[in-house]
Order: sequence, then structure tokens, then C-alpha cells
Amino acid sequence: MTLSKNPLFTRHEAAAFAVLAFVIFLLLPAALDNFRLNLFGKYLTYAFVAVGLALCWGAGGILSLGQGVFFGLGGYCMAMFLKLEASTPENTSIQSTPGIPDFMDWNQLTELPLWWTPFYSLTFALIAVVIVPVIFAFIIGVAMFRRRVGGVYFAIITQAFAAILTILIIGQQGFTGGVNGITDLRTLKGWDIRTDEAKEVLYYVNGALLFVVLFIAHFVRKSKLGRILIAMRDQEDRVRFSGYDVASFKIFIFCLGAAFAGIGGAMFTLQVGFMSPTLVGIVPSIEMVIFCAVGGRLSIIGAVYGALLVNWAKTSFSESFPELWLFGLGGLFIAVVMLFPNGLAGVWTEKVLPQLTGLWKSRKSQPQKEEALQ
Amino acid sequence: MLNVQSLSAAYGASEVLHGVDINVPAGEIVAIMGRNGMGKTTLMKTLMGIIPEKSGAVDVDGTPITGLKSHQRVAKGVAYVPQGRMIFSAMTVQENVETGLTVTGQSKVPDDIYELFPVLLDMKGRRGGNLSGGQQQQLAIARALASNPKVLLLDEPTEGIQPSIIREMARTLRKIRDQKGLTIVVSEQVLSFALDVADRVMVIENGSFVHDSPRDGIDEAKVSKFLSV
Amino acid sequence: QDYPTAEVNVTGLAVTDTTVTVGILHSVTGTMAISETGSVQAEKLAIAQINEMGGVLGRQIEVIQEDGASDWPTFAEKARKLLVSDKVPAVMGCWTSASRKAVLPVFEQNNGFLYYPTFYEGLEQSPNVIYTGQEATQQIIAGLDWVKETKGANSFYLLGSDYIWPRTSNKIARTHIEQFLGGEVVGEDYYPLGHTQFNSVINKIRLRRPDVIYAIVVGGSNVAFYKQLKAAGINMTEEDPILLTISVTEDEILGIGGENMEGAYACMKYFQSLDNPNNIAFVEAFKEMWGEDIVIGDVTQAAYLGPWLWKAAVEKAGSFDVDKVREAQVGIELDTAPEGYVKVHENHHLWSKTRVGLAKADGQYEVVFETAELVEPNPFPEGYQ
Amino acid sequence: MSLQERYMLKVEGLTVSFDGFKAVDDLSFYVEPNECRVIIGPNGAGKTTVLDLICGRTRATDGSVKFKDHELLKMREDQIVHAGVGRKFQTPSVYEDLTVFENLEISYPSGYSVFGALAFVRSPNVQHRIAEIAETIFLEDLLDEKAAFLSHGQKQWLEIGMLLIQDPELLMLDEPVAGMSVAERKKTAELLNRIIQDRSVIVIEHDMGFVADIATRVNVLHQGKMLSEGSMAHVQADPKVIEVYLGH
Amino acid sequence: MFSDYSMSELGAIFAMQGFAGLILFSVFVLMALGLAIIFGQMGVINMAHGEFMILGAYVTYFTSIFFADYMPALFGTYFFVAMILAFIASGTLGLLVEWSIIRHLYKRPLDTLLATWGLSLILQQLYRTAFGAREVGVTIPSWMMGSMPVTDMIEVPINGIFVMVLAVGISMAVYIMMFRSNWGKQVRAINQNRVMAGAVGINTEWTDRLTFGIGCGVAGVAGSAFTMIGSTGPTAGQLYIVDTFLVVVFGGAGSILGTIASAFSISQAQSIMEFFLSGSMAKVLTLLVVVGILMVRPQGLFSLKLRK
Ligand SMILES: Nc1ncnc2c1ncn2[C@@H]1O[C@H](COP(=O)(O)OP(=O)(O)OP(=O)(O)O)[C@@H](O)[C@H]1O
Ligand SMILES: Nc1ncnc2c1ncn2[C@@H]1O[C@H](COP(=O)(O)OP(=O)(O)OP(=O)(O)O)[C@@H](O)[C@H]1O
Ligand SMILES: [Mg+2]
Ligand SMILES: [Mg+2]
Repeated sequence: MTLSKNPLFTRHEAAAFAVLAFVIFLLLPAALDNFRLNLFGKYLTYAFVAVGLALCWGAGGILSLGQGVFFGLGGYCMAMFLKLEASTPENTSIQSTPGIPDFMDWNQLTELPLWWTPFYSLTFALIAVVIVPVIFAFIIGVAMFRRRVGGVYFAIITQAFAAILTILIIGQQGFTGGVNGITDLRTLKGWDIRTDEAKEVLYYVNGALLFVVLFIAHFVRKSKLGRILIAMRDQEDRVRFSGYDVASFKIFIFCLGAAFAGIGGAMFTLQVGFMSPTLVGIVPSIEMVIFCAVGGRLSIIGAVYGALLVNWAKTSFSESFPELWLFGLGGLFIAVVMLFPNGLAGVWTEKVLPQLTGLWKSRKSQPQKEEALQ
Repeated sequence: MLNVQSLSAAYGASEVLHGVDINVPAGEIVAIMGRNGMGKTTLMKTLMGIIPEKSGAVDVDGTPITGLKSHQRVAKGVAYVPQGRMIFSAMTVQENVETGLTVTGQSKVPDDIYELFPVLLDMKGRRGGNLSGGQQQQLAIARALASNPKVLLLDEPTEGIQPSIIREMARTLRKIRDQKGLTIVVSEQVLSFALDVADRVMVIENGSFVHDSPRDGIDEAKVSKFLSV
Repeated sequence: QDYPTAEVNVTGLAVTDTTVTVGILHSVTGTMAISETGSVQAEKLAIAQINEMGGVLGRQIEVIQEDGASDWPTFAEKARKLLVSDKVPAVMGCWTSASRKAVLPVFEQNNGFLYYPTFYEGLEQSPNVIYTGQEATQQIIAGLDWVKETKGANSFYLLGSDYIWPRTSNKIARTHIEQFLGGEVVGEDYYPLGHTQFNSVINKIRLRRPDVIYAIVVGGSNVAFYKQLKAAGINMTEEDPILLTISVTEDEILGIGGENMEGAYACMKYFQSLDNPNNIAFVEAFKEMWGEDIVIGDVTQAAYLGPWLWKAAVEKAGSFDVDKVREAQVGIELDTAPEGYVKVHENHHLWSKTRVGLAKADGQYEVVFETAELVEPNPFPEGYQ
Repeated sequence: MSLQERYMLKVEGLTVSFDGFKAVDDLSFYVEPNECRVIIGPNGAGKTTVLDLICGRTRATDGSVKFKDHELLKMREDQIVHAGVGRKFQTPSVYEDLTVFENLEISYPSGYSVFGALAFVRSPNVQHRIAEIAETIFLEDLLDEKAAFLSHGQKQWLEIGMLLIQDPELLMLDEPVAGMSVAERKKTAELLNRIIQDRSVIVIEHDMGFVADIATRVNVLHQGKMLSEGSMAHVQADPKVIEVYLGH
Repeated sequence: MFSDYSMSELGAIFAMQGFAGLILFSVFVLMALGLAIIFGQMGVINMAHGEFMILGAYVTYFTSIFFADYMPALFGTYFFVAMILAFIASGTLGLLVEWSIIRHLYKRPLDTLLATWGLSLILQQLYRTAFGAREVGVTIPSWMMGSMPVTDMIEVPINGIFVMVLAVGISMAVYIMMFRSNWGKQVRAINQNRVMAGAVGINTEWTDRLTFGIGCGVAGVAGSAFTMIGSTGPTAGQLYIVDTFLVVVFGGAGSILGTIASAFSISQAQSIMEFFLSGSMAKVLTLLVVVGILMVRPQGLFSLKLRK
């Protein structure tokens, strides 16, 4: 019997990880100039969110249209630290109150708000990058999942949260930098993050972190919890009557997704050099779901490729056809949804892999999902 | 009335019905028996146009319905009570029955339908999804009858029904047949009901018919053996 | 050749013996495309005209246009591309402050040179940016003084979209009203960008009865605001109250509808109706290139100045090198500007006149006031912060 | 034997009403250990609703349900399961995307908490237990098959197996043989008789032959109230039961 | 926050704001009705709803131009023609979209979200390419502008009344269509079980297509009406999408009455709060309250209680 075998990595999975590592750490750096590599670094930061969504949505069936909230929170935590470091009294000597971030000075703040001060500490900021999104996710999760809000309702409500946070950030510009966001970030503990070398280093850090996140995600997927998630997605009631507190599992996975998104946001801030409310709102949140869908919502590795592919398509379409690129992008989304419902991962496992391995045993026909759902 | 010729059907690549022939004259009740997974539901769904025919032909009252969409088949006089009821759960009982009127153009449910199933009249305003399993089954039959069919397909209609109603149902189906000259095809696993209701019993096994006999003079032991391997 | 490539381009910019490539970076998609289209058109017109006159240092200007897609990270990405991959010596671009803030570090770090056309809140001065629009004090103060002097206005209701430019501008306005004009601010309100329901604020205005509604609503909200104002029976042609705005150019009127804007006053440096030979030629050329129906607003004109200012600086420096151009840029005067005569201040903003226009039903402004002198740009206004 | 120990389950005064309609009306009954109690009754009598109330799926309007010393009406679904009550639904609900093995594994009674589930390992113990259960439910050869490929009857068994692996003291089955073939019914009756040995079972069924095979006692429910109670023979002879349920 | 005002002022404020809220209510209802059909009754998450509205707005714009150029005498009435044309245009586009995209996705409702998002990008670019990136100004017939004084404090905008009447009319039509006609019954049956609906004789393909078309048509009419109060540009549709979904979800997706009740409560809350707080804070608070209530009633205000 094969039952006892539940290795953390099957051959296929190990190969997929290896190929991704090859692509991220060898292929892309070899093939791209510094500018393009930095762009891919930015795309990778979105991949963190997409991986989280593959867990929440693909495995757990929880579609969040508010992942931008967590991405933004993580990003803002990082940006606050960097901004404080950049706002030394010397750098800001022309301000009426030197030593505070420039946008505060423009908004007549004469003193750093209390809740900003812990962000002088890098350690605190790094912890906050993960913890703040998790706390938010936890609150939303408890409120929603305990009340058994799910499906489309949950999606729309998370969308509302994205709207709320955007309005708040924009409205409280004295504390948050408003529409402009927190810009002009310079150094991380004295290390200039704007140089080409720094961008390259950050790219690798980004890749490495992504792998950490992927390993965590993979472990979760492979654990009993991963199977419970899938079970929950299909038969929530059965899981409940098997003795599981369904809400706590949903909360956990939602928080984990939020933590991933937060890390992605922080890396975005470092890689791009600023953080702004446009990364928080509804549009980026939906786009993140699309990255995940294009990659194949069930596959965490697929999610990474999805994020890379869609963003790369966006960049190159818009460079080649600045006036028409939206047709291409919109068409891409529709085509993926209609032709490849399981995204890139689906194409890989259903079309390419069988061809490659030549091991196409004629399997029993897949049961067609019963159409007549009540 | 219902004429099926070498009908085959498949889910994806796997063929489940292998060229079956059925010929049911008007006013006859045929019971199709078979164990789980032998293809009863598949046959019904194929007749209803829910699963496409792979090959073969189906006629109702002389008009071919092969290849037609479900609703077109209903218009040609086929009605269907699916296994698992599939009533419209958010709609009231009355609305459920009324959906059956779509092809008839009527807007009022004929009284005789409620006469057959008085519970439904009591629960007219209740949501279909809130009914008990057995009540839903009755609703599904009423809904099918509302389209005033020539051929009625029932897929294991006794599943989850209380004994007295099962017995009643056999009587009712025969009554409807007599009143309206309906042709009925009913799939079943329970021999006693089949013998109660049907004029003819056919046994399906792995997608082909292996036995076909009028009720009178049926070899019960043989059929039982088919059913309990 | 007068200017050998080896001499005019020592920093490896996109300059050949016959061409020089500059960047245009605006949103042609997304919500900001509505506003930025005019800027792109003006910049392309200016470049075409310069090329016709023989180009810059004998080189034809070529353009690489990138779409910022109304998304600030995209702006940063594209700016980086233009500077790092395309090596352009100058970029004409950006509209919103947020997009400028996003690209600013990119320009500073890669030593690029940006011509930024929009009137904006100020509080910024970068060695790598030339601000061809007005900063807030330049635009606001003259208008407030005018409404106080000629209309005797005393009480003001400040209103804006909720982001930095309206908020900063209103802060300056409030300070000026309260401390220099001895007037009173009876209300101040902000609505999220894209808000389309203004009946509540209109009710408030009715209740407080200000002499002046000072409105800095932007984008699609504008249309909703003015239509609802009119529908609510506030008739701007009767000047009861007066409506003064700094955010509605002729471009915006196109969407709002002239009949809805009629009677409002706008305060900025340029109106399409300016009556001077420079402007008449400019308007004519613009329409010839982009169609008879087109209108030209303040920002569009400011965007038009970008390529010309750059050309003048390059020629003065005799080089495309950014450091040399920067040095040469300060003090450059342009007496062919449609708005009249402008001059680059050492703080990289322009000296310019400020004007008040009265909106007509045909969608044009009639200039009713013009400062006598060029107003000095003052991006870090003492006493207003 | 104290009363406490004598009854595994005490249902008293149980009532639920939906918008004024009393689906279960002041119902009381008691289940002893190691008993197979069958509840029969007309369609719509409230049988499923009673099970829903006991396992926490529907909230009662009034009454009490005592399982050993737990008041179930105050507990959440998963807590009720932990207390030792297992429930099978009327239509088979198994996880179609998972294998038979995984279906059983998910139901294995450890790793209930989030972190417990993360730390859960497939120890030999677990595997052994799963194999054991699989044998009981006639699925030992299908452990690596996806549940979606099982037949209707096999799914029903699998769901019973998922309950058995938790070793509940009270097992509730709603129409376990509906849709099963004759042979499968026989096997299921056998299965039930085997598993009753060390627990109490409540079964709802309409198949009288099957009921006769398994029942120790029968309750007849009608319009939310208890109509009759006793042995199979007693109930079958009760004219009221014949009138509303069995038919003449 | 009340202390700044006298008692009589407060009275007038609540009356005025109540009326402003009514206008907002009508706006919400108009926005939401099309979606209540498409999302509430068909289960399609149509993220391109705003773009269908904007198509109606563009149609209105071109109709006004046509009238101004060719029949200036009848200009006062062009709006009625425009609304019909808007219905037809958006409805036809809806039929086309249903045929080409949506019908393949009924089994995967969440995927409709992604596909229609792609569609909305395409439509935006289409409008931009066809009609230009700038906003267009729609001239409103003069009889629709201006207001009727009620007291010296309170004036009632005529276009507000127009929008209200329209909202009431269309709600009634939609209500009758969905809940008082066989058509509605069929639509709901399909939503609950598409296969079975076919097997009771409902022409599901045709019903789906037409329903989607009607939903889009209603969106077009809403867009047409909105030219009176909002802007018409390629991206203006995006402004509406969050509010619209929230109204429908808050009301309880399957219920038209719920949609109306939810539009009413959200609009009144927002309108009153806007007076005393800044517009941004009012919006945030309203959204939070809605989310809070949704936690208590996860299926919306008007939801069916069904056993699982
Ligand atoms: N959706 C599906 N996809 C793939 N195979 C299917 C599907 N539905 C049924 N089958 C297979 O087709 C065969 C016939 O199934 P069918 O449902 O017609 O049997 P049945 O006689 O109705 O059984 P039951 O008595 O259990 O209802 C079975 O082997 C089953 O596994
Ligand atoms: N949520 C609800 N709202 C309204 N009525 C309900 C609800 N749930 C159950 N009912 C009603 O309560 C009664 C009992 O239903 P229940 O499902 O318990 O019957 P049952 O005894 O299991 O019947 P069957 O043998 O047909 O399965 C039925 O009349 C049903 O219509
Ligand atoms: Mg079957
Ligand atoms: Mg039941």
C-alpha cells in the first residue's frame, strides 16, 4: 500500500520547486539587465500575496478581495521605519519642524504622533510587517467566520474594507502621507536602498523570502490542515460535524495569507522605494486575485508564475502599445478564465506533464462535478 | 410512445450506456431495475437531454427528440422526476409546481395535481428547501406532472418515502396512467414496488438490458438474483 | 557639424548625430487619462514645432511615450525605464502630485530631468525637476486678493477633494483669508476622490451663506458638483454666492458643460482666451494638430512650455548633459510662451502672471483680471504653513 | 444503576418552531447504552429535525437534550462531536476531492485544533486504525481511490466509517440505506449490528425490512410528537402507526 | 456635533438632508437594480456593471448631440428617447456578452468576477479609443435643471425628483418582472438549479441571455439618468462598483425589496452623517456600519431562512 507515504515533497513537487528556484535565482538574473531584474523583483512581491491567496482561496475557498489591505499594511509598516530613518534632522532641516517626516511638516504637525515612535526600531517594524496585517485579518476573520459569512458575501465585505482603508489613509494625510503615500525612502540602517547594487541584493532577498513563504505554504498544504481546508471548501458542514471548529481554521488560513501579503508589501516598499494607498485599494486587490487565478488557484507555485506572467504582460503590453494595452490585458484575463480554468498550473498538469512523462495511463474518466447543485 | 434505439451515452471517455433499446407503447408502465451504478440514472438523464447521446435515436410519439435540448424535450411531452428531487429550494411549493407549467402556457396549476398530493396544498407557501425529504419527492412528481407530459420518467421515486405513500404512489401512478394515458418509465431498486406499479420489468446491468419480462409471469427469483449479486 | 556628439553627450544619453530621444510619461489609461491627455498633446505639439525649426543642437527630437496608467508604482517603473534603459536626457511628464512624488527619487537617483506641468501644492523643490505650472501661493493669493478687493467678499466656504493639493491649498487660502484679508472661513469640507453626491455640502453652504464658495474639487467629482450645484438652484451668474475655483480648466468644463459652469470664476495663470499673439498662434497650431473641437487649459499650456524650456537650456549649455542643462536652465526666459513671458526662477519654478477668468456658457473663460507683474514662485511659503 | 448512567441520551420537552410551525413539539425520549434505536414516521414528521437539534445544526426553541452529563443544546457543533456524538447526513457527504484514506484521516480524532492539525503526523497507529475501519466498512481495497469514484452505497459506508473512526458513544444515522441496492442493504444491516456492540445508535429509516433487522426499539414520530414507542412488532401492530405511516 | 445649530436649524437640516438622502437613495436604487437582477437573481458577479452604465451615458450624450443638431425644437424631450436607446444599447451589449462569455461560466460563479473584470478593462479602453479619453459634457434640457423652493431653506432639485420617479418606476417594473411574472419564476428556478430548470421545460439559454440583457439594459438606463448628476468618461463606471455591490449584498442578494431597503438605509445614514462629519469620514462610517450589520445578518437585510 502507498498509504504510509506522505513525503513532504513528492518527486513532482521537488522538481517544481527546483525549477522555480532555477528561474528566480539563475535564469532571470542571467537574462535580465538590472532595470528589468528590479521590475521582476517588484513582481515577486506580488507573488507573496498570490501564494497566500492560493491557500485562502484555492485550498480554503475563501475569496478575499481585500488582500491589498494586508499588502498595504505590511508595506506601510516598512515605509514608516524607512521614512523615520530618512527624516533625520539634518535631512529635514528646511522644515518648520525638522526631524519629522516631510508630509507631517506640510500638514502642520509639530511632533511625531505617538504611534509612529516605535517605528524607529527596525525590529519593531519587521515584527509589525507581519503582525499588523495578521491582527487586522484576525479581527475581520473572527467577526466574519464566527458569524459564518462566506462566499461572495465575504468577498464583497473584504472589498469594502479595502475601500475603507483607502479612504482613511487618504483622509488622514498628516499621519499617513495621504494620496502621495510615504515617499522618498532612502536607507535601511544606513544602507542605501536606491542604488543598483541594493536593488539587486533586494531581488535575491525577495526571492529567498518567497521561498521561505512557499515552503511554509507547502507544508501547510501537505499537513492535515491542508486536507481539512480542501474538505471544508467542499463540505463545510461535514467538517464541522467531524469535530472541527471550522471558523478557527478559516481564521488561521486568512491570517496566514495576510502575513504573506504583509511580507510582500514590506518587500515592495523596499524594492520600489515608496508605499501609497493605490496599493491598498480595490483595483490592486482584484488584480492580486487575478495573479492567483492565472497561475492556477490551487497551486502555490502556479501563483508565483501567475504574478510574474501577468505583471510582465502588463509591462510589456503597455510599453509596446501604450494606447491599446488594456485590450490585451483584459483579453488575457477572459481567455484564462474561459480556456484554462485551472490557470497555468492546470495547463501544466493536464496538458504538458502527461506529454512530458509519457506516462499517460488511461485513467478512469474524471467524475464530472454534479451540475445540479441544490 | 417512447422508442429508444441503440442508445449510447458516456461521461467523458467512459461509456456507461451501451446501445440500449427500449420500446414502450402508450399507456404502459415500465420499471427499469438494476443495482447501483448500473446506468439507470444515466439512461434517464440521456433521455432527458441532460447528458448528450453518444449514438442512437429516441422518438416520442413518433417524433424524434434525439439531440434536442431538455426544454424542447419537455415541450415534446417528456417529463422527469430526478433522483435526489432537485426541487428549487428558495421558491415556494406553489412556484415550484408552476415552473412545470412553462411549456403548457397555462398559468394555474390544475387542481388534480394537488388532489394527488394533498400535503403540497397545505404547504403551498412554504419554501421548497424547507420541506422534508419525502415531501420534496412528492413535489418533484407534481412539478413533472404539471407539464402535462406524454411520457413520465421517474428515477427511483421511492427513495426516502414512507411505506404508505410508496404503496399509494404505485396506485397513483397507475391512476394517472389510466386517466391521462400516460406512458411511464420508472427506475427502481425495490422489487416489490416495481411489481406493484409496472406492467413490464426490465433489468439493466452495466449499461445494457439483460432481462425484459411482463409483470405477469415474471420470474421473481431471477430478477432478485440480478438485484442482489 | 557644429556640435559633435562626443562633445554634447558625454554621459551616454540617447543622443545620436541626428536625433535626441526624450521621454513622455503620462497616464493614457486609467482615471487620470481624462486630465493628462491634453498634456501629451501639448508636449507633442511643442516637439513637432521644435523639430520643424531644426531641432535641438541640430538634432531632431524623438519621443518614447510611456503610460503611467494612473498608477503611481507604474509611474516609478516607467520613469526608471526611461532613464535607465532608454537614457533619455529629459522627460515631460506626470500630472498628479502622487505620481510626481513616486518618480522623484528615481529622477534624483538616476540624475534625470523632469518637466512637470501641473499647478500643485508646492512644498517641493528638486534639482531634477522643472515645475512649469504654478505652485499654490502663486495661484491662490492673487485670486483671493482680487475677490476681496473687487467683490468685497468676506466669508468663504472651502471645499475640496480629499488629498494633498486641495488640503494644502485650502490651508494657504485659510491663512491668507484669516490673517491677511481679515475675512472668515465658515466651513471646510473634503470628499473622497470620485465622490459624486454633493447635495449635503450644498445644503451646508446654503445654511452658512458664505460670500464665496472656494472649490478645489477634481476629476469626475467636478461634473457632479457643478451639475448638482446648479440643480439645487445656486445660480452662479448672480454671484450669490460667488464661486471661485482653482481646479477647473477649460478641459474640465468640457465634461461639466459650459451652461453648468457659467458665472464661476477660476484663478490660474493661463486661459485659452488670452489675447496675445503668442497665444493666438499657439491655439491655432494646437487645433490644427489635434482638431478644431479641442480646448486648451492651464496645464496643457504649461506642458507645452516644457520642451521649449528644455531646448533653450540645452542650447545655452551647448550640451545635453543633465548637469549642464540644469545649470543653464535657471534664468532662462521665454517670451514666446502662450501665457506671455515666463522666466525660470532659481527654485526651478516659473515666474508667471496670475489671472482670474469668468466662465462663459460656451466653455471658455473671459479674463477679468491679471496681475500687473510676474508673481514670484514661493514653494515654501513662510507664514502659510 | 443510577438514572444518570442508565440513559446515554435524554431528550426532554424538545421543541422547535419555524415561523410558528412546530416541526418538533414537546418531544421526550430516552436512549440507553448499547441500544439501536430506530425512529420512523411519516415524511415531514420531524425526524431529521430531531437529529439536527441533537447535533447542534438547528437551534431548539425549547427543551433539553442531555448526553451523559452534557447539555447539548448549549454546545457548538464541534464540541458536541467531541463529547461523543456522531452524525451521518441524509445524503452522503464525503470529501469527493480526497481519497478514502484521507477522508478517514480527516475524521481521525486527533489534531482538532489548528496547530494540532499542522503537527499531525500519519503515525503507524493512525494507519493501522484507518485500515481497520476501512475493513469494517468494506472499503479496504479502495483506500487510495478518490471518494468521487465510489458508488452511492460505498459513499454511505465511507461516511459511516468517518464516524466510526471517532469512536462516538452515540451514532446518529439518517436514512443510511436510502438508494442502496438490496445486497448493500444486507451488508449495511450486518455492519450496523456489528458496531452497535459498544455504543448507542439512532437510525432513521423507511425500509421496514431493514428496520426489523437492526432495531432494538422503535419510536414513531408524527407531526413532531411521539406517536408510538416499543418493539418493532409492537409498533407494526399499532393501528395509529398503520394509519399514518405503514398504510393498509 | 449638534451644538452648533439651533433647534429650528436642526429641523431644517434633517429635512434637507433627508431629501438629499432620498436623491442618493434613488441613485443607489438605479445603480443597484440592474445588478440585483444579474447578481441577485442570476448569481453572476458582474464587475463591468459600471461600464454598462457608462455606455448608457454615452448613448445619452450622442442622442443629445443628435437632437441639438437635427431637431433642436424637440431638445427638451431628448432625454426620454435617450433612455430608451440606452436601454437598447446596453441591453444588446449585455446579450452579446452573455453569449460570448457569461454562458460558459454559470457553473463557476466566482470566475465571472474575473472575466467581467477583464471585460471592464476592455470596455474602458473601447470607450477611450472610440470617444476619447476626456469626459464629455451632456447638456441637460433646461426644464430639468433648477429647483422648486419649498421653504426658504429647502429647495427641491427637479432632476432629483426626476431620478426619484425613475427609480420608483424601474423598481416596480423589475419587481413585477422578477416576482409577479412567470418570467421571474423561471429566472429564479434557473438560478437555483440550471439543469433541472431545463428539465421542467424552461429554455434556460434564452432566459439567461434575456435576463442578463435586461439587467444590463437597466444599468444603461441608470447611466443615462446619471448624466444629470455625474460625469461621463471612460473610467467613470468604476466609481460605482463598490457601492453598488454593497447595496445589493446588504439588502440580501435574492431580494429586490431588500435592495431597496438597503439603498434607503445606506443613503439616509450617509446623507445625515455627511452633514455633521467630513464627507470622507461619513463614507467610512457608513461602510463600517454596513459591514457591522452584515456580520449580524450575514445574508443581508432581507434573506430567506432555508435549512441547509
Ligand atoms: N458524473 C459522472 N461522471 C462520471 N461517471 C459517472 C457520473 N455519474 C455516474 N457515473 C458512472 O456511471 C455509471 C452509471 O451510473 P448511474 O448513476 O447511471 O447508475 P444508477 O443505476 O442510477 O445507480 P443508483 O442506483 O446508485 O442511482 C456508474 O458506474 C457511475 O460511476
Ligand atoms: N427551516 C425550516 N423552515 C420551515 N419548515 C421547516 C424547516 N425545517 C423543517 N421544516 C418542516 O418541518 C417538518 C419536519 O421536517 P423533517 O425534515 O424533520 O422531516 P422528516 O421526518 O425527516 O421527513 P422525511 O422522512 O421526509 O425525511 C417538515 O414539515 C418541514 O417542512
Ligand atoms: Mg441513479
Ligand atoms: Mg428526513
